[in-house]
Amino acid sequence: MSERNPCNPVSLPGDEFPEGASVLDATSRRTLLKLMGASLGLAGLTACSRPVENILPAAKGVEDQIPGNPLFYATAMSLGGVATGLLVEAHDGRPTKIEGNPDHPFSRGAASAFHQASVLGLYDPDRSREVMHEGQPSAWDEFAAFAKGHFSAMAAGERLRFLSQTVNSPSLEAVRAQALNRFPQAKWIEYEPISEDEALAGAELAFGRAVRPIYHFDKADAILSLDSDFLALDSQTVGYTKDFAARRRVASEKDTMNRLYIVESQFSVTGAMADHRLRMRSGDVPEFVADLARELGLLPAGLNVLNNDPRRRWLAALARDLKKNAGRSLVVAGPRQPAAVHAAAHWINQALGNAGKTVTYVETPRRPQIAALKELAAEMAAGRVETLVILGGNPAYDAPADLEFSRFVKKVAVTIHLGVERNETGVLAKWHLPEAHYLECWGDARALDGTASIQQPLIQPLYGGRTAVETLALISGHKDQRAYDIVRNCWLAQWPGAHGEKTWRKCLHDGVIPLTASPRVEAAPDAKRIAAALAARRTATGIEVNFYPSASTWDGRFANNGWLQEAPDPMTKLTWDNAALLSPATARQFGVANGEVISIAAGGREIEMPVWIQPGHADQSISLALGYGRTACGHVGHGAGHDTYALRTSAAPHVVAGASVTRTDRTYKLATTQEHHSMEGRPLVREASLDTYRKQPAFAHKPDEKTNLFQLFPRFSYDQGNQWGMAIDLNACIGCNACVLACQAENNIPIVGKEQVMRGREMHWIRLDRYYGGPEEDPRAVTQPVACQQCENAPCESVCPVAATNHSPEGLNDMAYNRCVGTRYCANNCPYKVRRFNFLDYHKDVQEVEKMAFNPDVTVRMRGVMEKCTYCVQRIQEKKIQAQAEGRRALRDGKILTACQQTCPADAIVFGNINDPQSRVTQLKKQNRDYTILTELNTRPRTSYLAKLRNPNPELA
Amino acid sequence: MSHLEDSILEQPGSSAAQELAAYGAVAEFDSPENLLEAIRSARERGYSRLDAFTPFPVHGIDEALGEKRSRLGWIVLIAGLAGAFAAFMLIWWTGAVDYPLVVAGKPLFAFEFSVPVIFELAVLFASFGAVIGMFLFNGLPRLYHPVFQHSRFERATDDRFLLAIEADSDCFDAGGAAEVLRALGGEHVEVIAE
Amino acid sequence: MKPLFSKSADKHLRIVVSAILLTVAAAITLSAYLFRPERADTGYQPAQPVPYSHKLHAGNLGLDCRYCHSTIEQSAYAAIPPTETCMNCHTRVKAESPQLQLVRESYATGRPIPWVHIHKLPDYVYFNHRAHLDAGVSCVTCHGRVDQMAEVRQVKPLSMAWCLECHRNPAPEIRPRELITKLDWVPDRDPAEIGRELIAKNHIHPPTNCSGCHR
Amino acid sequence: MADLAIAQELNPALVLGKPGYADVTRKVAGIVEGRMPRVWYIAIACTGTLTLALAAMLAYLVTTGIGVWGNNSPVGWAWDITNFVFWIGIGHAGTLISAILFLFRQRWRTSINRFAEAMTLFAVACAGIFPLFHTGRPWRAVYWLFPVPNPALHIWQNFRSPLIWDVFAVSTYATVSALFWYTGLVPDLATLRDRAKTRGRKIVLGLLSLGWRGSARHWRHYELAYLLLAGLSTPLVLSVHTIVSFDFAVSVIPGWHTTIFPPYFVAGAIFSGFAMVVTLMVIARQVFNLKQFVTMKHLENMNKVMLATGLIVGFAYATEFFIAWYSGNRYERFVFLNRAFGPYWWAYWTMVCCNVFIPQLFWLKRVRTSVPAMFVISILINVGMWFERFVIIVTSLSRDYLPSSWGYFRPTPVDMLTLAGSFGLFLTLFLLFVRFLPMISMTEVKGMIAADSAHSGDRP
Repeated sequence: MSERNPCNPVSLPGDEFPEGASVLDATSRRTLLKLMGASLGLAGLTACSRPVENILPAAKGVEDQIPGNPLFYATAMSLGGVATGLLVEAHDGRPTKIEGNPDHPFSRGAASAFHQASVLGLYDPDRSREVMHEGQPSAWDEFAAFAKGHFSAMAAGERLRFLSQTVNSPSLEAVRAQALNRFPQAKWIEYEPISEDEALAGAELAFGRAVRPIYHFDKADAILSLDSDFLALDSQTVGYTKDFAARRRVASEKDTMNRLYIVESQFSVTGAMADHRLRMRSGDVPEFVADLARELGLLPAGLNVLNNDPRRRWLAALARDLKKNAGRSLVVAGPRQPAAVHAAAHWINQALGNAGKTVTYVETPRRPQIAALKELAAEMAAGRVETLVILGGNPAYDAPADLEFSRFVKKVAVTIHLGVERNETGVLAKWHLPEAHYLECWGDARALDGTASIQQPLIQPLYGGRTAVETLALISGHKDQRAYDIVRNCWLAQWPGAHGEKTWRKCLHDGVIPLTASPRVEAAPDAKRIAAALAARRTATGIEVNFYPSASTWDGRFANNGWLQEAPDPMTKLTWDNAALLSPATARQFGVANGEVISIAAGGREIEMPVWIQPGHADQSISLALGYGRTACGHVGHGAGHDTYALRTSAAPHVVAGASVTRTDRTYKLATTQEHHSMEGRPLVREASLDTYRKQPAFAHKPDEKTNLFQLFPRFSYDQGNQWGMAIDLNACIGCNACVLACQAENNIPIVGKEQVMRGREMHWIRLDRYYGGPEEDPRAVTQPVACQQCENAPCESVCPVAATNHSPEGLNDMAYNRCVGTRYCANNCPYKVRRFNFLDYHKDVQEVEKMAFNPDVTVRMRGVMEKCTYCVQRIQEKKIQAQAEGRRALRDGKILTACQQTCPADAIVFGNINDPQSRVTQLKKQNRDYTILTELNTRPRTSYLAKLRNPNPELA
Repeated sequence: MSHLEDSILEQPGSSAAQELAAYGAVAEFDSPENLLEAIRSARERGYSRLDAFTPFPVHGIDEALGEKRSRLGWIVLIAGLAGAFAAFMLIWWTGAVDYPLVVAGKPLFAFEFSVPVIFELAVLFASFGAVIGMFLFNGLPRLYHPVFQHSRFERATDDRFLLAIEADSDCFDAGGAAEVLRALGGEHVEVIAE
Repeated sequence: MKPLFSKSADKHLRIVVSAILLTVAAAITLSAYLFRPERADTGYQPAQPVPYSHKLHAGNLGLDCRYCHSTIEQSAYAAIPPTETCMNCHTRVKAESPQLQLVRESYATGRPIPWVHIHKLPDYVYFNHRAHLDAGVSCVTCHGRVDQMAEVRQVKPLSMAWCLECHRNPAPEIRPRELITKLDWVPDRDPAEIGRELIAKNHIHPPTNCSGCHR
Repeated sequence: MADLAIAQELNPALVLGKPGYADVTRKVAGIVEGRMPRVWYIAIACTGTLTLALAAMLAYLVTTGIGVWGNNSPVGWAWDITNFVFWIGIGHAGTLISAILFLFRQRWRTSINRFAEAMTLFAVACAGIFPLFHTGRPWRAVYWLFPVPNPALHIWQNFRSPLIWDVFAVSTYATVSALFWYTGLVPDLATLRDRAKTRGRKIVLGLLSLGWRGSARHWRHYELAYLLLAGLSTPLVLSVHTIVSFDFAVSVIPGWHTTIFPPYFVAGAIFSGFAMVVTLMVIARQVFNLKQFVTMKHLENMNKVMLATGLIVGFAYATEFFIAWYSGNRYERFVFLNRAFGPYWWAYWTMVCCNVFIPQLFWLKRVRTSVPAMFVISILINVGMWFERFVIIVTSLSRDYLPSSWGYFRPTPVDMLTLAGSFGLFLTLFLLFVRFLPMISMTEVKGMIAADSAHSGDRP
């Protein structure tokens, strides 16, 4: 964020640039070279006759823009109605890289995999490119004309309905109010498949009002997660991970760390981090909570389901631990759990005195969505809806199956769909309008606690898309109102007077609007109601099916994003697919193995899914990821995975009980990036309990491990100047894919597709090795990020016949793609297997517009050459040149951040100069948990790991 | 050359002109033993320049002809050393002088990793030395040679053994030489022109 | 038997063989000479859409390089100036000149002028103007006396070997920062000596490892 | 030639029925001068087709990428390098027979050495294809792998890399074998020249034989040159497979990083080389009726060599396991257990059966001297030796240090056609050889006959 700039080049009022001029201008320089360079280099005609190549400077210079130097703009991206503040890097007017905004309370510099990948979404060639009217290409003006006639004719709009995704934009709220003013009878429905309905209901039940809990994991010593994957899929932002990881970081054996208990059915990322994990069908969790309440004395000890159950001991210990840490403990309920569980969680937090300390509450405007959508569906079915305006979202695909949305939508005379892609809903709509991507348009958005940010665009809409705000304005009769003015006026209204403009610019610059967080509210739970609700629950028997968002496609909206599709699921390591996750025991029960297709029936509906056996999954339970099997999402996501919405009903949107499973004789190929899941007793991830660590602080080092091994030749000395190194804290790393995606975006890493992944040819420079330990039925899981270890005695270097890979004086293992002839000997001889080979021309199918996503500072590798992690050498060089220019010889520690380090929500990766005793990396490497893998090979890696710790409850140890 | 043969038959002791122009007298023998026998006696008779043409190397013929051991060995040795030196220079200069690059923390030049290439180039050069040297010593390639004129030369690469008393031997005269060869049991005796 | 070849055959053979060897040797030396970087890569002098003369502007009028190529000190790229820059003067000077027709059009329409790229490096090479100027490498080192060229042509090979020469022995090419755009500068003493002093003073260590230029 | 020098006990089994010099010429040269039997045309039609398939596959490979093969990460080398090592191995028998047996005065080499040398050349030619085409950018590798001065790039090879050693070793070996072969060929070419009927044939052979006239002075240098070449080729042939084995031995990969490799590889090479000689020899012997010169004695000796080298190879397998266990290195232990019982167990046991168990049959004289038996066994041995290379390369790579990166290699049809095609090329060259060049060294056989007769006194 060295140069953030308040004023935005492409937001200058009026269109001086013809549509897409900014695009042409942007592609002109490096990208053009890239395209030519690639082909030239391939043909190897460097010295022969030169093709004439033009340079196209902008006719008019753009203010503050120095060609070749990136600019950074603060903006925000919303996911499930929750915004995260971002900082976007733009090269010559094209956004290329997303970073977290350090000033944003729920980012603090970090960004998730979804955020990282969103930049590719911007350039998706399959995005909606034009207004469609009844399947025919049309134009905005035609729609405007239609809208004018259609809506002005409308009186109070009692047959007009608006359906939008969760609204978290103040300006949209304002315009909505305006619209509902114009059409007082109209109704506005919000729907997203991944909603917080149950949580809201739970709050309603507990407090009698809609409040949202804000957790403060940094203050919690003992945490109980009730089926909540709050570190990954159940949090739409990264703030919680930051807080949680802060309490996992341990400087020495004297330090303390938090303790995490989790009760869950599917083995989640959070589950992998837990110190104690109890696998249990999601449907049994309410019982568990009831018992916990009893154990804590909140409920009269009466009938106790877990009474004579091995889990009894676990429960008791947990209860004591929570009590012991009263005020410093925290109970978190997951979104798939029913209201009662949420209410109980509030109750327990209250009882333990956590409320106001580890958890606070804020007002939320949210209302249960599924109920509202059900109502709308009914009206549509009854033909009481004449005009349906769908602002974003894809109900035809992701609405509960029993509502038969796509059937009833045909009964609506006029459907208008605004969407970034012409998806399943778009093709059904009378009018489809291209929506602007969040990087293309002005807007504003609220974070989890209500903090608002301005969402500023980095580029002109590539396909002339418009925002919900603009469309709504157009509908309610204000033609040509530009989002920029709407948003700006909406905020300036709140800052009257002269300083309004100043505040506006400051907010643009900072990316957060101060004092916009929703006020805290004190709320007391109603014990009686909660107790009653808990008592009312009865555990359903039989097989249960539970639905969870996909780590790649979320609810399906990212299905066409190749980066995310190819990012292996953090736990299953599956790419390009979802599967029916079963525990080994359950798989045995049905007699099925990985890849065999089963048919799952529940509530009169049936789908067929391939099986994937997930060690540690609850028995008698099946987990299905949502967001696959899209039919109208573009060429990348088309046909990836199976649609699980077909099984999801408004009655049981999260957990379906009493499902039945039958085998089919079909099998289905699943592509995974990791075929072996045990460490085979090799000391790769070194792990110990906090106690062990205290007893033997050097546990990470086996006594026989020599770090100074004999070598034939005198050791090459690397004691001059900068010496780059990295330390990765396995205790903080949660194994989300943020670093993988960040690396992909920063280093122009291609996607290879499912078939190539099955052949084992994925190209990720950094991978997350996930190992299971312990019993197959109920294992522990650990993740280890592995990228090039930048060995000082690099085995890859000595075997390269053409010296294409060799060492820099700063200890980097350089890789000169243009020298590589592709013998693959280096990859064979790399003990860490971090080198990646371009077996085919993986950039062949990259379309022009996608090329705009390329980072111009990194060569696009051609077929037949080897590549690997470079410690982001382009960033190192850039900062060194800057420092030299600014007359500073020594680089300040932390000035250079590698892409993976910068985005890591857990701050697990630290890079820096190991020659500087003060640098953070040196400090970490000094710790007694620090170790390198395969030390005995005398490769002397520059990347080292800090051993993993668990903090089990002594009672259960 | 048939007319030549006739001339011999006509007038034993042919003219000086022919002798000057002659390569020598060539006779055919049917076995290595007879060939060796003939060589020995021919030399006893004082003919110093003899040569034999045989389908395979006849054992003991060098001694009989009084040839010294071939000096080819020296050529090969020198070539081999040259190869080794070239390899050493190549590795040392490219790696340690012209573009020093740190590779796997190993030294810029070390004998250890130079051995294979040094050895291979030594063998390569030495082999070329052996083959090229051999052909040069033998004055090959030589497409034309007088002895090819012998009417039955083709048998010399098949199953017969030719003996030539060359014109530049002491006390050579075509007629005499031919006579001697006949006397030694040689058949198809011919005096062959240069 | 009748000899296969005539007496003269060997003479002919020798002639033929030596002729072949000679031609091969000649071919190699010739191509090596013809395609040596100094020759093969230099001398590229395409016609530009607008007959802009550096000789006139930088030479006679003495405009500083940085007036147009304004980014060289802040950016890796020496940006070709936007049409705007030309029009700063040419709205008044030669405002009607037919030669400037294209410039005026571009300014009016906003459509860029298609200048032809001359000093082109392969795509995998990351040359950074800022870093070099900063170290005191003058424009003239790589671009030659542009101020004397009516039509710009490439005068240096810009090959890797050529870059390395300087990266290994930068002293002769290093000059005081303030003189980098003074193409006609003639040092009063041995330039290498000046270079060495500056190198020591400003800690200039040009990289010779791969990632110095290839990323 | 030199082995004439020692008038050792004549073994009549080396040449049958006391042929005269002329008989030798007539028989051997006759093959080249006469028409080829029908089967020859059928054979070359097939092998020619395979050769075209090879060309097609390589073209496809170069234009599309290594991805058309099954290679993956972690298995960066698979059939490509397996085939390379396999063919190089085959290429060892020739030089071995010509050089080492020559130095050891093994007279039985005489009538098979030309044959074996030719085979060496063709095998090396096949081997040479793979190191070039297994690279991702052969159009660069073709000259970047050699120290050709490049004024624009100004960067050199890395002489620490065994692959560069390979480049030098293999190209040297190819060159020296060719010289050796041609040198031996010159006198026979002269014989053919002098028997030639047509003018064109005369001219061509005349040029090829460089005007050889069998002068005593020539033979003097010639024999020494031949001796020296034999002396040079002997360490060379040992060095080549040693260096090939360095490709693996010098790496850090368990199952590769092994000091036993050089002797183990050389033994294996001789093993497979002899097997290939026998396979082809028994056919040629049958088709061209050479029983007179290639006697059972020759074949039996070769089978004995196979038995011996087979035992060495078997011993090497055992030693590997022992050392893996004895080293106490967990990765070493794993890799060998994985070979025998891991996903590639079938490859491993194929190798063991073909290379260790089956050759034991050669202990029996009946098997050793049965043409059909040795034909089958020799083929099986080459199957086994191909699998040996496959096992070493693929199983070691597929499961090395980090279990997360383990993978399984599956060949593609392109892999298979490429291998088949390389056999096509090999056999095509071979068929052309028997068609155009004397497959038995006439000079040497005559020399031997002379020596025999000198001993027994009766005239041929």
